[in-house]
Formats: sequence, structure tokens, C-alpha cells
Amino acid sequence: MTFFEDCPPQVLKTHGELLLALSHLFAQGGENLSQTLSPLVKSCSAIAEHYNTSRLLQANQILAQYSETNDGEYLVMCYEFNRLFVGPNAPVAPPYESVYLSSDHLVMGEQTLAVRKFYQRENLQTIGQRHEPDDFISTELEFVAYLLSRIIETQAAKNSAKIQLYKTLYQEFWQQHLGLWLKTFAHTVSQSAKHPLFSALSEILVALSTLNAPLNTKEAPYETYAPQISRRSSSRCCL
Amino acid sequence: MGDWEWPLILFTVLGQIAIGIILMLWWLARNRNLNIQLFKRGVHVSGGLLLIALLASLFHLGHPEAAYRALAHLGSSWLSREILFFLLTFLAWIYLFRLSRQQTSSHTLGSGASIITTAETAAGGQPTSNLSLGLGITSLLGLLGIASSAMIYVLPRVPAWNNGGPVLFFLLTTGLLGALCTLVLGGNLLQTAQKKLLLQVSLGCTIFSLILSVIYGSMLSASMEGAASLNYHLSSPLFWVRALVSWLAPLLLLVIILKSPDLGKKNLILTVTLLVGLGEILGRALFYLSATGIQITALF
Amino acid sequence: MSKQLGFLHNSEKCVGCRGCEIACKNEYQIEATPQWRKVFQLHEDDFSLPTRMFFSMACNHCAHPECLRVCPVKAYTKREDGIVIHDPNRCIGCRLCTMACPYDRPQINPAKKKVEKCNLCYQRIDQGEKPACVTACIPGALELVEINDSLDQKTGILKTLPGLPSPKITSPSIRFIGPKQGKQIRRD
Amino acid sequence: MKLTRRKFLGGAAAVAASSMTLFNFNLLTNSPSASAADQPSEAIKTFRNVCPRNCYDTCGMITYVEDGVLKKVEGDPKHGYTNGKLCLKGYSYPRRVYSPDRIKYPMKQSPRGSGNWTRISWDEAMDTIAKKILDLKKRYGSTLPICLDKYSGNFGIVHYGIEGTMSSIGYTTRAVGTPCWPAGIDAQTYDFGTLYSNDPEDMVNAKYIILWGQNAAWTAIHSLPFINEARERGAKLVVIDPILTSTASKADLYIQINPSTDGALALGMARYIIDNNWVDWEYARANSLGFDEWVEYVKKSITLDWASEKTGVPKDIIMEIAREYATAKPASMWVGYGMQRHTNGGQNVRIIDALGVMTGNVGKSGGGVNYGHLETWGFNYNAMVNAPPKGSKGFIGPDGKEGDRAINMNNFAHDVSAQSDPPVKMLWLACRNPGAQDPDTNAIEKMFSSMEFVVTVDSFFNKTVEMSDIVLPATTHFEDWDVMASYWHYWVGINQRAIDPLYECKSDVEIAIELSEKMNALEPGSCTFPTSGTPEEWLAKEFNPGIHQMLGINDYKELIDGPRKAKMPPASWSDGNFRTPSKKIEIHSELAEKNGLPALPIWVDEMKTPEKYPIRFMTPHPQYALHSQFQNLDWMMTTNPEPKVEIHPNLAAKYGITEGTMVKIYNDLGSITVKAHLTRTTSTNVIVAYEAWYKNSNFNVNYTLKAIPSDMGKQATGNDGLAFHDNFVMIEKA
Repeated sequence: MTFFEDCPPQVLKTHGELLLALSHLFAQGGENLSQTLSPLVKSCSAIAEHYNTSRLLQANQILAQYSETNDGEYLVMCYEFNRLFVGPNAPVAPPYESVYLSSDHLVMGEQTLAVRKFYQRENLQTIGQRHEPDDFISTELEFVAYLLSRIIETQAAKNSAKIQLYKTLYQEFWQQHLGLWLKTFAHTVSQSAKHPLFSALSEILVALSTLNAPLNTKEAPYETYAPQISRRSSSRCCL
Repeated sequence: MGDWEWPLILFTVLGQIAIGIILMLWWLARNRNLNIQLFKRGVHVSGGLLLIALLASLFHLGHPEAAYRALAHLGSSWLSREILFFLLTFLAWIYLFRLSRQQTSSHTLGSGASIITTAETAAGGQPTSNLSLGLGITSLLGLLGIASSAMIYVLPRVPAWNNGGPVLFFLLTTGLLGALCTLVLGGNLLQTAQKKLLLQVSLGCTIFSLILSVIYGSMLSASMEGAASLNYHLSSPLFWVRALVSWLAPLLLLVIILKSPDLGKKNLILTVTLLVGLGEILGRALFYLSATGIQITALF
Repeated sequence: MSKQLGFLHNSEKCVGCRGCEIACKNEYQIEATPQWRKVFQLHEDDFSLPTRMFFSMACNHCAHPECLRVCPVKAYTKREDGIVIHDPNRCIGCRLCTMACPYDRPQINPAKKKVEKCNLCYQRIDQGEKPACVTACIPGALELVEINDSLDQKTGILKTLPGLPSPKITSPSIRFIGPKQGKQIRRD
Repeated sequence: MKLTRRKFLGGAAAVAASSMTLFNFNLLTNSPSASAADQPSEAIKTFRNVCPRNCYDTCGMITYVEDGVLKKVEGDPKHGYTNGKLCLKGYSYPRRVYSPDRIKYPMKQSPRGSGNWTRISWDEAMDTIAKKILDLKKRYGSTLPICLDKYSGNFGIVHYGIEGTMSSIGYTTRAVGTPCWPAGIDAQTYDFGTLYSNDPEDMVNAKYIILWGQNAAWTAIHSLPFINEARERGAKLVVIDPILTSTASKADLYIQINPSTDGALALGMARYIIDNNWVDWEYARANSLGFDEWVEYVKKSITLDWASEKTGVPKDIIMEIAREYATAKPASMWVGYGMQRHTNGGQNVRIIDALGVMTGNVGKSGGGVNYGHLETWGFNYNAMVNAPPKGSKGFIGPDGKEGDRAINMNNFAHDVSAQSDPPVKMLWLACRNPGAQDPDTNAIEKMFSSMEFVVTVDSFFNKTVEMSDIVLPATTHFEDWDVMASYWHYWVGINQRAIDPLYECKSDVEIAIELSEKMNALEPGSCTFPTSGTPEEWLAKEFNPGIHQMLGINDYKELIDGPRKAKMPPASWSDGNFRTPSKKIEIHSELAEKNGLPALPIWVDEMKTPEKYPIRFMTPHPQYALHSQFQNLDWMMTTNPEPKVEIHPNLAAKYGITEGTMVKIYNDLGSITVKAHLTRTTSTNVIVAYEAWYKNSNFNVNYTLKAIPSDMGKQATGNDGLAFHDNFVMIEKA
């Protein structure tokens, strides 16, 4: 309930920048880390300083270290990025919401369509609609960043009806979508990341989902399971 | 057994201790001999245990937030009945708690006043029947709750459970741990006769439990699944630990205590109680672990 | 109860293709682990000659459903036509039914922490269609039938098969046409 | 590509124009309709698809699509053979389409086999490939260093555009042949002129059915209802197979024959039929050449004792099935592909053909020696036929004609490596996974590593993709327009594009178009593949008046209403017009003789079991997979999580193997280690593991398999088949 009273535009902007930086990082892929890492480091520092969280600072230090690395190291990170998120091998952490939240752990699941409907509420659609799942992490992050930017604008315009609208949209989207799977996704990444950059990235994703809590009325429940987790657990009882 | 049975082990054992204590208090109160301090202590401890037990029970549910719905099927579900009786027991306990509070407010008994006194004096004119009635009703509801708990496991699918075993074992646990815990709680507040009585109850329960287990075990081999349960027990080191800590050691120690002039040292009683408690938890774990259900035995 | 719907499984025709199992998953897009319907291979040694014999089993919509009896939240209901329906909205995931069913057919879905099972495609039946598994059975080994005395009096109708729990526990609404073995010319 | 870009720019422009916000979108854009949010969900749409896998059944499917998402698949009730039902693999299709494991974008690996992959654009992929092709062409003076290996991953007619891709860049090296069934094809070609089987739905009319090395329950399950109906009408079902399969378990009579001795059993039967004069002399003499010659051979050389000794089948059983087969008219035989995967496999099929001829069961409804057919495959193969670019240099064949250089698909590793003038430098793989499916996996690995460049088009990260430089993401059949015929039943169905291609997946024709554009940009005239046409237009070009007439349609669009059955008589060869040189059944085949084979269907000894490796390792088709497809999907991995080798308890006891023991199976070529399953469904000298590619597993039955050719296949398919089942090994506890 304390969303926009407590969050000055500057803080919202910082959040939005982090969301966008992450969105770009996933959208541009492992091949463009040399361009997408620095903005992430920058926005991450701003957030870490604002909240003064040491874990985030530490993670960001690793990010910063690798954002100034050589081409060889960038290539190694690119390979790891693809192994984790892209393929052509079965990716370890496919960056799509429905893989984590739908009961069948496939892409284009119910969440994908629900997310599509969310975008439509703002008369938006994904550029790759029907080709790329709408619940691709970058698209969801961009949408959240967009909502924050709308909040800032409407706050500036003192349009309280609109502020309320975007605030609600933001909270709903976070609680029904991004907030539900971001931690599981991050956990999956950290479980099998072979390069410190991605452990750090996972840490930032966790921080992001936690830091967004003050922006929300309450933290989203994380009672969801990654496919790896639920596939492992048995459905049989003791008998 | 998966992780999800731990809440059940905790719930059943703690719940049974709680009700066992109240049962013993009731028994002690029957000839107006209950020390008021012990009453209070007993009510508080049993209430705490009951609360932990009830909370623990929530965690074996996939959706604890919807636990209230479990009351919906009193017609045939023993789980519904269990919940009902435990809730009623808890309500009755609240009444006991109120009684214990009233006494505090009207009569401040210093620790030095731990003279053996009758409940009537302690209650300062309040009718002891209230107290006795409260303990009685709570015990009765609690016992019904425990019996219902046990009936949940009386499943035609599980031959090892599909008999009087669960009910008897659950009730024996109640008696045994109830008596022992009351002894521990009571300490010097208990009269020697009361102590003796509680020790005898403990010994009786232990002997009965041992005999019953032998009979029960021999019955099990009648069905394939029962035999599997029995085999599981006999080949599990856990079972032999349980046999040691909850039958052999208590038997030995209880006899020693009963024979000693001052009915044993406090520490010895505490030791027996802890051993039996551990044994009962092991026993409960084995109860779940060993259960073999009738099932499809075809390949794959 | 006016009638009791159930399955008739013809083990003479069933080749263990598992089409029924997967057709069920396809119909409800059930995730990988829970198997509402499952094909079992009978023990080779239960027959005079080694063989690959199968039966397919989902919820048996028992005449005396243990799941329904033990469920504390009334998640189970038995319809007029005998179908035992599990309502996941009521389910609180206590798993008692999974302990009580001798056929292990209600199963916990670890992600949803609720139990799921076959509801005999009652929505399809209400529209005059057959259950998805029956529709999918290529050799015609699985049928939707009314379980009654006249069925039981037919020759060759069995109430159980080797490897199955005694039908006395729950009176399952499934009948079998037993596997028949042909002649085998073997080299061992 | 163009479409995406336009859409992207359009979207960006719309955002810029809107006064809504100054926010810079990258992935989102304004939706075309302002009230999009209020639009209700689209109604469920249905599409017709056909399963394009290498399978007898080629099922008609109905695909349910909601909001552009494939929801479920069902069998097409208008398909008279598959009758509205799918197999377990068919029902798992949504898991395949939407598996997060799918290959999504063109990717490049450097170096090959390192696991170091980078994502590249289609443009870069095509640029790299085109430059490599042009470079090789320049260096070697021709495109012959480029080798195509395509086979059965998708049998859709438009997928022959893969061959067309190669044709359009010049003369190339081609893996020719078929690993599956060539020996039997040649056997029927020598005997009848081609392979041509009765309509499988016609099996209901049979009074006696022999499934010879055929496990329909796993490989052609939609035939079972027809067999069952015949049985309900009184027919007896006999299954002859070294393995007691699911099908065999249902038979009235199961005969566990010594592997590779099927011809001996048929000859024993023939001898008993002759002795009892149950021969249909009239049919045989009127319709065939060399029949009497063969009868003389049987009388002179074959005894029942010999046949019994050879096959392990008791004499009285040979007599029983001979009598029943010859006297139950009509009697149908179905020859499976497993039984011809031997060094004498084709010859055994020829003997079985002769058995059908001598009893007059050929050309009869309810009869036939049924193996397969290609009668309904008369499409234009428009995407396949492209003239080579002007000035292309080809390989001068033995006939003096210039053309592609053919190498043996069934000895691919060896033949690729053996080329020197010019050597093979680049592989293009599509609809094919030699890493999992070819014999001698070690040799395949070695050959791949000797290549300069490997391009693979696929949907999942299998062993072949692992060994590639560039992988291109393939569409599934739900994302394509196509038409599919069957090599077993007589139905033909259209395959609609039910959903848009996911990610950056492209069909083989779309890939060819991209490549053609790129090559011509780099070197005008270097590729002749047309660069226009929508997928549906490409499909339309496959139809011709012959197909229209056969299916009774005027336009391919009529197939959208339902698949059509070819207008053909239910019994093959019922007109008696055989397609041999003599127009008769050639029991005596000069063509066979010319090809160095016996002219007559006489006994040819099976491959001897080597002393060092006394155990036969059979690797038949799996239940949960089709070759290396399907088993990797989650449903299959749950139902059938790991491979097992079936071992007879007596054999297992000899090596101290118990249920669940890990067993090492090995010979000179290589080894695999797999869990034991003890069962008496196999025999004491045969172990069985089913070929498949399991997700995240290196299990592959082909490590011990030598590329031993079967006896036939050259005549009709270009190369001899593979004796997959003459695979001898030793076992030990791992």
C-alpha cells in the first residue's frame, strides 16, 4: 500500500534501469555480454548503494570484474550463457516462465498466454508473437520496466487514477508472474553455473525478486518448483 | 516413508503425551489429592505440547492453509473425527487453563507452600468437581481423539494396521508417556503413593506393550504384506534400538526405581522418560516405515 | 446408485502399447510423473509359458471406494453412474487416499501438492463420448462398461488377475478378459 | 526474416508515433488493435496433420490449436486405416513441439565437439555455409566434396527439398541407399518387379496370417485391429520371430526360430507342400518363370529334417504350418523388416515369396506376401528436382554419365573417408542422425572429426548435432505444409501448418531458399534453387493429375477435408501384371543372377557365429521411440527411464548376471554397458536391446555393430542393406 508514497521517482527509475539492463542481457544473448554487462553493473551499483546490501554489492563486484575482461573470457562466458539458457543442448535453465510454473514444464503453457493477456491490457504484444514465447524473461522484465516508467510519468503528471492503475498492474504482474518464478530460475542457474559470472547473475536475480518486495504490498509466495525439482520428487507415498 | 511423515510422528507422539498428562492429572485428582502446582504445571505443559502437536500436524498437508476443511467428512473419515476431537480437546483444555488462571488470581501459592495440600484447599472453596470434571472431559475427548488418530491407520489396504493394533499402541503410548511425564513434572509435588501409582502404571504399560507387540508380530505373518512389515521390523536396527530403549531398559529401570525405598532419584525417572520418549518416536517412525500396503505386484 | 460404470480390460487383446496411458496425458496434459492410467506387465512367471501380457489400470471407480471413505474434506464424490470424482479444489493434500487405495491410483502431484486421479472423463461421458483412453485403444482392449451381474455372469469375465490386490477390499469397477496363451515353439 | 524485420520496424514506428510513453521498447510493440485486451480467446481451431515419421502407420492426426498454441493431438477419424487413434509416440507430440530442449536458433560450435556454442543469425549461418560451399567448389573444381546424408527423419514429400538443396548447388556426393529394408525390396523386385503389398485393411479377409519377423504391436499397431478382425472370423495367427515380442505373445502359435534361418523354414514348408501336392500348380505355372526348376531344387536339396535342424523348429510344427498355410485359402504373410537384416536376408525373403506363389496366395484378397509398397508416392518431387548451375562438374559414373557421386549410406563412415578424388570435406545432415543410428559409432566419430565442415538440421541436440559446426533449427511437421504417403497403407493425407514456426525454426525448403539467396548474392548463378513461394505453394507443386486421379480429387485442398485412400484394388498384383522384365513372377531371376546372386530362391547359409563372440546381439525397433526420435521426451523418459538388455536367465546365470546387473557388451569394434533384464522372451544365445537415443545419455547400440552388408539392396535402392542383426558379441558383468 505504500508503493508510490515511499518510493521516490529516483528509486523507481533505478529499479527500472536494473530491470531493463537484465532484460537486455538476456535478450542480447551470450554473444553481446561485452555490451550488456556494463549497463547492468551500473544499474546494479545504484540499487546496491540505495539499499546498502552487501550480497548484492559482492555479486556486482564479480559482474564488474568480468565486464572489463578480455575477449577470450567473454567467449567462455558466451558458451556458458548458451549452455545455461539457449542450447543447442537441452538448456539447463530455459528462460521461460511456463517451463517453471506450468504443470507440464513446457513452453507456450498457460502462463505464456496469461502473460500475453497482460501485455494486451496495455495494448502491447511481443515482436516475435507466436514464435517466441511471450513469457521469455527479457520480455517480462521489459514489461515490468515499462510499467515502472509509466508510474514515474503519471506521478509526475499527478494523475492519481493512472498511478493507481499502473501500480495495480505492476503488483499483479509481479505477484502472478515474474515474482513467482524468478527465484526458482535463479536457483536453477546457481545450481549448475560453471562460471562465477552466472553465480553472480543468479544472486542479482534473487536480490531483484527480494528488493521488489518493498515495491509490493507483500512478497509473492515462492512455493513453486523448477522442473528439475519436481521431476526428481516421487509421487509415491511410503507404502 | 518420506519427509512428510515427520509432522505426523511429532503430532501423534506429542499429542499423546499431552493427553496422557491430563489423563494422569485426572486420575490423581479423583481422590482430591492433586497438588495445585502440579495441576498448573501439567495443564501448561500439556497445552504447550498440544499446541505444538496441532501445528505440526498442519505440515503434513499439502495445503495447511485449508486445514479447516478437514472437518468436512465426519460421516466416515477418521481424519475428520480426529481433528474434531482434538479441537474439542483443545477447547476443553482452554477451560482447564482458565481454571488454572483463576486459581492463580485468587490464591497465590508461593513455592514454599508446596506442602501437600488437597485440591479443595488449593481451590479456595471452588468446587473441585469443576477441576475434576474439566480434567475428565479433556481426557475423554483426548482419548477419543487418539483413538480416532489410530483408526485413520486401520486401512483394509494395510494388513499390518488393519486390526486393533494401532488403537492399543496409541493408547499405551498415552498411558506410558503420560505417567512418566507426570512423574517428571510432579517431582516432589507428588505423594509417594501417587509416585508409586504412576510408576506402576508405567511398568504395566511397558509390560502390556511388550506382550502386545509379541502377539501382534505373530499375527502379522498371516498375510504377505503383514509378513513384509514384520520382516522390516526384525531386520531393522532401529527396531532393536527401540526394543532396548522402550522395553528392556524401562522394565529394568522401573523395577529398580519401584524397589528403591525413596522411589528412585529424579534423574533416573527422567532417564526412563527420555528413553521411552525416544523409543516411542522410533516406534512411530517404524510404524510408518514398515507399513506395506496391498498393491499391484505386476512388473513395471 | 442406479448404475456403476467401469472398465472392461481385455488382456487377450492388450499388447501393452501404452497408448491409453499417453492418450490420458495428452487429453489432460498431465505432467510427466503422475500416471492416472498405467499399463502393467504381468509377471512372466505367472504363466505356464513366458510371455508379454499386460493390463491397463486407472482409477477403478470402486463400489466401495476407500479414497472416498478416508478423505476428510469430501474431495471425493460418487456420482449416480458410479464414477468416483476427485475435486482438486477441495483437496488439501493430506494423502490419506494415496495410503488407502490398493491400486495407488490417486497420486500426489508434487508441484501442486494435491492429489490427482482419473475421473473417467466424466465431462466426455456427459456429452455422450467415450473416455480418452478407451477412444485411443487401438487393439480395442479397453472398454467402458456397466458393471452388473449380467456382465459378471458372462463366461470369461474375471474380477482380478495375478498380481492384483484382492477385489474384496474395494470392489473395483473393473473386469478382465484373461490373457490366453497360444502355443509356443521355444528353443530353451 | 523480411517479415520479422518489417514487423519490428512497424512496431517501433508505432511506438514512436504514439504519445503514450517515451519508453524504449525492444521486445514489445503496440498491438494492432486498440481493444486487443477485450478480445475473447480465439475459438479452438483444428488442423489436419500427418505423422511424417518412418513408420508403417503414417497416422492421420487432428491438431487442436487455441490462441496459436497447439493444445493436443488426436487421431483423424476420417483416416480408414489409423481410425482416429494414435500411438503413444503420436500422443506425445505436444511435448516435442514445446519441449524447452528444442533447438531454437542457428548455432555455431567452435571447435567442433567442444560444446562451445555461439548463437548466430540465419544470415551469418547462411553466409558461412555458402562461403564454405563456394570455397570448396573453388578449391576442388566441383561441389563433390560436399556430401549429403538425408534419410527418414521426416518422410514428407516436400522434405525432398533437402535433396533439391544439393542438386541446386551442383553435383554433390550423396549417401545413397536405405538402412531399413533394401534386401527385402530387392527380393520382391527380383520376384515381382517391385515391392507392392496388399492393402493392410484387406488382412481381415485372410483365413491364416503369418507375421514373419514382424512386431506389429510396436511398429505398426494400427494393423492389429484388422488382424484381430480376421481372427474373430476364424483366422489363425502365427508369429515367427527369434524374440517373443508383444505381438508374438498374442499369437495362436509362436515359433522361436533360429535367427537368419527363415528361408530354411520356408523351404521345409515348401518341401512338405510339394510332397502333399498342395501346390497351386495352375497359378504358379501360369504366372511365374522357373517355378518347376525351383520345385526340382526343393525336392532334391531340402528335407524336413534339415529344415528342422537348421531352424530349431520341430518337424511336426513345420508340417503343421505348411499344411495350414497351403490349405487355408486365402493365407496372408507379412514379412517384417527385421528378418531381412541378415547376410542372407534378401534371399530368405525370396524363398518366402516363392512360398506365397506356390500356394497361389499372391494377387489374392486376404493373401499376399506383404512387405510394403510405394504405389502412392507418385508426387512431383518438385522441390527435389533442380538443374545444376551452369558449368557444374560432376562425377563420371560407370555408365559414363556425369552426375552426383553416390556413396553407400550403409557404410557411410568408411565410404566418406574412402573418397579421394575429390575427398569429402563437408557434410550436410538433415532428417538423419548417423551419430546414433549408423553402424560402428567409433568409425562415425572418427570420420566426422576428419571433416572440414559439418552442417546439421535438427530439432534436438543428439549425437550428430554434437559433432557439427553449425546446427540449423528444424520445424516440426505442425509448423510446415506437406503431404505424406505411407509405405504400408493406401491413404494419403495433407499436413497443414497448424502453428507458426517456433523461435527461428525453418523448414528444409525455407532453408534452401535462404541458402540460394545467399549463394547467388555471393556468386550469381551459383545456386538454382527457386527463391520464391510460400510453404503452401511449395506443397501445391507436388500434386499432379496422376495423384489427383488416384485419390479422386481435383485439387490438393480437398485433402483438407480428410485424407484419401488411393483407388487401387485391395490385393496387389491382382491384375497379374508383374513388373519384372518378363512381366511374370520371376522365381528364376536373371537379374538376380546378373547381380551375382542365386537365380533361384535357394538356401544361402546364414552368417556363422564367430567363436570369440558367441552371443548374437539383436537391436530391434523400440516401443517408446522411433530410432532416435521421441525417447528423449519427458513422458518417455518417465515411462521408460533407462535402456535395458534382455538376457535369457540361463545365459545370464553363466556370466553371473542377475536382474539389474550392469552388463558390458563388447566385441572388437567397441562396447556398451547397460542394465540387464532377465527374461525368457529371448533365447539362450540372443541378447536384445532396443535402439534409441535417451536424453543426456550416451547409450547407443551401434558401438559393436560392424557395417556388414546384407545380400541385397543394390538393384532398387542403390546399395545393399545392413545386416543389423548379425551382430555378435561377448558379455560380462560390468
